[in-house]
Amino acid sequence: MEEIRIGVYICWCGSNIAQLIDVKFIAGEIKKLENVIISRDYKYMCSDPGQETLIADIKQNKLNRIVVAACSPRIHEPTFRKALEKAGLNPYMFQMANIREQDSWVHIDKEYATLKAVALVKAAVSRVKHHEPLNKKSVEVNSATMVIGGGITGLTSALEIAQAGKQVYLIEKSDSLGGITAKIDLTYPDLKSAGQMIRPKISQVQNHNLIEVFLNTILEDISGYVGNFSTKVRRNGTSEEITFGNIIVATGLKPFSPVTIPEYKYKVLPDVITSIELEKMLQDGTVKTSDGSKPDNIAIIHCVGSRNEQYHPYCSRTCCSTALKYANQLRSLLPDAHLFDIYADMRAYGKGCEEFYTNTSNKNIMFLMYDQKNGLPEIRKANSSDNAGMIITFSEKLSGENIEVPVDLVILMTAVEAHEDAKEVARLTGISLCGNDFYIEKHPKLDPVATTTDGVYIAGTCQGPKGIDESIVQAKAAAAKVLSMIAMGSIEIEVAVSHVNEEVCCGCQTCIMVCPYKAISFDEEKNVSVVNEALCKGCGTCGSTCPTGAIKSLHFTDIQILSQIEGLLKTESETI
Amino acid sequence: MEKEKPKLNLAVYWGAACGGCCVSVLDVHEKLFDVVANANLVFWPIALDTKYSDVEAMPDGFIDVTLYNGAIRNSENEHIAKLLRQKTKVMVAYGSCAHLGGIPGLANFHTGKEIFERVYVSSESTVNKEKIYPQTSYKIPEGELTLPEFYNDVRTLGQVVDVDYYLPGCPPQTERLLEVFMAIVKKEELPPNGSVIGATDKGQCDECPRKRSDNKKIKQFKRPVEVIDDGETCFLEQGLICMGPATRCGCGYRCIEGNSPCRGCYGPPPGSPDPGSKMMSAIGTMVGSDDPEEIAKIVEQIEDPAGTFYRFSLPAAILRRKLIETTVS
Amino acid sequence: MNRVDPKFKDKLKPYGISDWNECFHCGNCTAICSHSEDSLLMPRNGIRAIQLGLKDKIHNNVDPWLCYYCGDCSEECPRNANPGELMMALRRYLTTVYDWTGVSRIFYTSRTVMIAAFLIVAAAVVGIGAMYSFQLEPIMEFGHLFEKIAIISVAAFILLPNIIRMFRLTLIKQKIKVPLSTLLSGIADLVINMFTQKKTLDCKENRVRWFEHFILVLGYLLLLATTVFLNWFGTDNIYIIIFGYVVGAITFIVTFDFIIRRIRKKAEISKFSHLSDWMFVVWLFLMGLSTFLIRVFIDIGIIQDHLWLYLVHLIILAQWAVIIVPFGKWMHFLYRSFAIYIAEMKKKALSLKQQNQVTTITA
Amino acid sequence: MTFEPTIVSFLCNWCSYTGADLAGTSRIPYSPNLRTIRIMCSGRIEPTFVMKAFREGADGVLMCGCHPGDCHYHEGNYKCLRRYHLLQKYIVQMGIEKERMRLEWISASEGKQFAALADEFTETIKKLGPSKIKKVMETLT
Repeated sequence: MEEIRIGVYICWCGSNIAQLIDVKFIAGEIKKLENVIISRDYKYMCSDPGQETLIADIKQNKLNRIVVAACSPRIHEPTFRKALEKAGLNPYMFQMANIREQDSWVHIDKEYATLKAVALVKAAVSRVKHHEPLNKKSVEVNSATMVIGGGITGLTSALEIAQAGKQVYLIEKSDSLGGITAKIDLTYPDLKSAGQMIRPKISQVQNHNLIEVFLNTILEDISGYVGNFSTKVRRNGTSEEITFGNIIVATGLKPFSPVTIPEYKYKVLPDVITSIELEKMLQDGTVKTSDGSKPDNIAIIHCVGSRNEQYHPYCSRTCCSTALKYANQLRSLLPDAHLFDIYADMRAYGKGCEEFYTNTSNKNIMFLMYDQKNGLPEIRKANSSDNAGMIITFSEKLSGENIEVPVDLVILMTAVEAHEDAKEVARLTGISLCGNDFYIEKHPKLDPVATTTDGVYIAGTCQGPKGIDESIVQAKAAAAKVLSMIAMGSIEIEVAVSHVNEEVCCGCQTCIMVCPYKAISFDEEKNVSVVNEALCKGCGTCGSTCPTGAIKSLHFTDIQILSQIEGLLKTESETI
Repeated sequence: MEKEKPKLNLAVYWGAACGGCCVSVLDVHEKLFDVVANANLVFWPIALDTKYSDVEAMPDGFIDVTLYNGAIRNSENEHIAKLLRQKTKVMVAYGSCAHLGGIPGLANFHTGKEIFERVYVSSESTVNKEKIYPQTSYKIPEGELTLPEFYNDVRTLGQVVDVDYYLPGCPPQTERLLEVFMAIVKKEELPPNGSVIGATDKGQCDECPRKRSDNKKIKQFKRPVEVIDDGETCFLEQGLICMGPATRCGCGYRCIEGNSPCRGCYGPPPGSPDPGSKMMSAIGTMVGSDDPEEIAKIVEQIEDPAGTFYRFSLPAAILRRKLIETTVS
Repeated sequence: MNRVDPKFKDKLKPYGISDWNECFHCGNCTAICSHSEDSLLMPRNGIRAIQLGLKDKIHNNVDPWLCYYCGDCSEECPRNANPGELMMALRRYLTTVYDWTGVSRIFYTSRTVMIAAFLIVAAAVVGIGAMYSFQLEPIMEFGHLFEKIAIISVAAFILLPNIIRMFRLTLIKQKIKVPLSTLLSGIADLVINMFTQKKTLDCKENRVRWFEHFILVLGYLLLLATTVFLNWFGTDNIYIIIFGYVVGAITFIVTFDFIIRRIRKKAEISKFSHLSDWMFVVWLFLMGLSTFLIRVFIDIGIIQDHLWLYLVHLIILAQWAVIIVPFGKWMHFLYRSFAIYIAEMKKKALSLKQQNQVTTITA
Repeated sequence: MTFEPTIVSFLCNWCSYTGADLAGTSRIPYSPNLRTIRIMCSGRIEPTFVMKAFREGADGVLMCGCHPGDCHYHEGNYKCLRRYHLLQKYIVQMGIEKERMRLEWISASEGKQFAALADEFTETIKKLGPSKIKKVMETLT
């Protein structure tokens, strides 16, 4: 066996690490370890000069294992693996110690932080000794794409991809395309018809020979991996199987139901309606109260279910501008009505929206502010002497007064929620949800439409509340990502998979039961389990389940983890 | 002719053991002649009256093969193990106790003191009002009487001396002994030192006559008396804990053929960092529920996980004894 | 509980700025205002009350009177919402609220009526002149008598009832109980404030304006006294004559300066002029000037040939006494001083109440 | 000197490790006693690792995975949960306080919760005092 020669690099990350952690001390401590040939500290390891130092060291000193103590491996592990490859070393002969996110950024005491960093680096050194080279595998990319969701986002993605000459399968659960956009009258801030925007898109999609639309369809199962997915879809009771290389998830949003907010008496008072119900009225061209009369006083209440820990903590982002849109539309429809806009904060973000707010505020609309901390506005039925159908009472923040607003119609600007199917789709596609059931992107800034599952992209409101314009931006971005993947033709897949030692495996088949990807099958002839490496995603559950010890979770083997534990705990009783 | 070859010097010794291993040696029956034809039995307390002093008198490396059975429980076991190591070329840990600690190893759930207290004072059949315990030395007018020191921990042979080969089993299958013995005699190429011999690398399921599937979700763990065994289905799939998949082959399925689940005396296949944890992990995974409360309920049915998964191997485990306050002083 | 009234702000249009929307309540005006205190309607809070149409809140508060229009808020305002002028407009409005006759509301909201009233008064004076066959002596005698009657009746039928109304709205109706001793102890301050407007000095860089205003008030009141009670036009006392000249000159010189400023629109306070503001300064100027000129004409002995001058003076005087004083801007002289007094009383009443509460708890 | 325990934490890559990273990017301070080993899924955690950590001197062992239903690999966390119950019974048999071992769910968005958990678990272990396992295992008598 060749001699183990380890290079260890402690990154300062400017002052991010070095201001709390004594990087020189760590480098000195690590230098004392067996097999460590080089131990350095450097200002920015991820910088070009940092990587070049690493590469030069590997070549000059015949290093065959590298440890970098820096930020989270979730950020720069790929960077350093590439550097190893450049130096001619297998990229898996590498281990990172996270001394930034999980050390210098969260601790205060310099001594403890440094001791912890030493332990983490020792653990990495101890582990890397047992690393084995793994070889990348390349698979061809199926050029078809499945788009889940037939709203404006899904339609846009589908068209972008089909127009580039690639097959698209568009899956829609309901019986029609268009989603929420088809249900709204005008868009903001331009006050253009949403229908005129969505209808041509729907017909383009329906008539495109490269787009197959599946209406009334649900996904039963998705299997496979990036470049080679397959799914069973069920349409009108019959199941069919389709195969494709990439998935765009555009499951969209669901309006929040305000029945759970007692103050608003939605469904109790007939003239308390939601924004989507008003859209229907606006599409029909008449806004009336439940008894068919023209409302003289109309209130619009913002943040219904948004920015409130009890319902949804987040801002639904589109409601303020939508409310302003309603104010404009109502003003034109009912020039003499008194309009009250009861808001918590006016967040008319986005191009043209602040101007839209300014213009709207000149249209004789009374803007009233409430503070959710002081309770929500309360709607009650009015007395006969009130000269209005209902009374809204609340503490108006800017005047500091408890006030009453007489109204005949109340429009609740309901929050947007993740679609109820979001969880199921996340389970099927293997992507993650944030605390609010919206999908988590791979990186909020650097990779906003990709997910942690390769080949699965997210676009539109399933990722978080946003307007039509931003949804379309994401739809096109996701389509571009897919098209670039198709253009590459083939991709490298996860190699840190499970491996069955056929000399030891006795065929108990426990592993087959636990594999979430059906990647393990039973070879009757040899009486052993067999892992399909393309299907395996490397979770390691089979490795920890195998009673015989025949399954090795590559790159997370028993010996690697046990050595890491040993290294982690070797530092006891040491002090600076 | 074979006779021309010099005979091998063979020793068999028992440490903390039940004697079953020695009996398994006797079980060679008529093949004993083959053994005797090829070997001189120089030391075998169960059958021969050789004294320790005789062994001490032997030159180093005089014994070609020692089959040491039993764990290291007291100073005598340790002393003789070291003595035999000195006198022996090929040291074989024979049987589960020497291999992994075996049944005596379960004593590691207690301290030495606790065991003495139980055996010499509190056991139902004992009357010992003065609470007299065995002493390592006792002076009488005639001189000094000594007894070996009873250790707090049970250890495996490998934890005390270098072991060349491990021949597992409780007791080892006699056929395996013969195969190994004949291999040594015939000077066949032997596996590297430290290997397990007389057993395969595969788990018991490999040739298990019972039918298996991947359906190993267990809603209820049962004791053998609670199951009407159909004689065909995998024990695990019937809710019986069978150590089979985590135990080497070589025993000849003696238990399983007797319709009893494997108890794991042959020890784990190679590559297991701990003799019981892999099976524990597998059994845990088989619990057929996702609900924390139900899981806890099902797990409760496993009466004695440590004793089940480490029945033959506690001293060889990562946690090789129970943590008892008094042991740290 | 205050009920919002979306129509209310429309009612305020005739009193000044009509756009109440610009303000987005950043609070800069309140931060810079020297007179702003917690819970006062200064100026942001006042604007909010208008935006929401909280009528009672506006009626019940004297706060707008505490503003001296230094203009800092308007300069500071990032939205050019002009809070200073909004406060001014509120004062104009409140003037009509306190007026029991409702006449001032008509004058403030209708230019036509106001101009018509001016013309009618002028015609009446000319008519009276005709009655006396345009003889100087009896007309001057009548003029002198009219001055006395006007002062007494305006004070008795307009000023006093309106001040009582102001008290009723801002203190009595709100059930704020102020002990009599407290009420009395504040009177000295009330008088000082009325004649010195010393609170103006709390505003930044306002000394010149304060001085001008101070000597104008003094000049005007003394001119009034000199002409009405010392019979300036008829006296031979050289001291009185000279004194009259001095205070008369002060009156028209200072008001002339005010007029120039309103034309130039440099300072915030001079930028926006409501008709009532113009009327007030121009008429005060004309009064000072005409009074001054009459005495000059008397002294050089040509008054007999210039009866027209006295008639013009009498027209101005009559319009002043019948329209501007009881129903116009003149009242701010009283309302402002009483507002300070009322605000002080409210504050004291509140602190007394708190003290009582504390005592109850400790007892 | 006050007792500063050493705690080994096993965090799954997709939820808990990311959550711990989030605590970092949000600069939420917590006790420095936790030393993390990243695994891809809590389903990879085997009893062996926990035993090893105790054996090598850890005073506590924390395991974290995605919330039930949110596992990146569908249900690895459930497998971890099942083993955890069995393992807990085992370590109690081995004389180890069951409080020294914990399984908790931390999502990628729960940086705050992770920091709170780290502090709270460290407190628990501090109260239990140092673990004697390593010493006992190394003392042969």
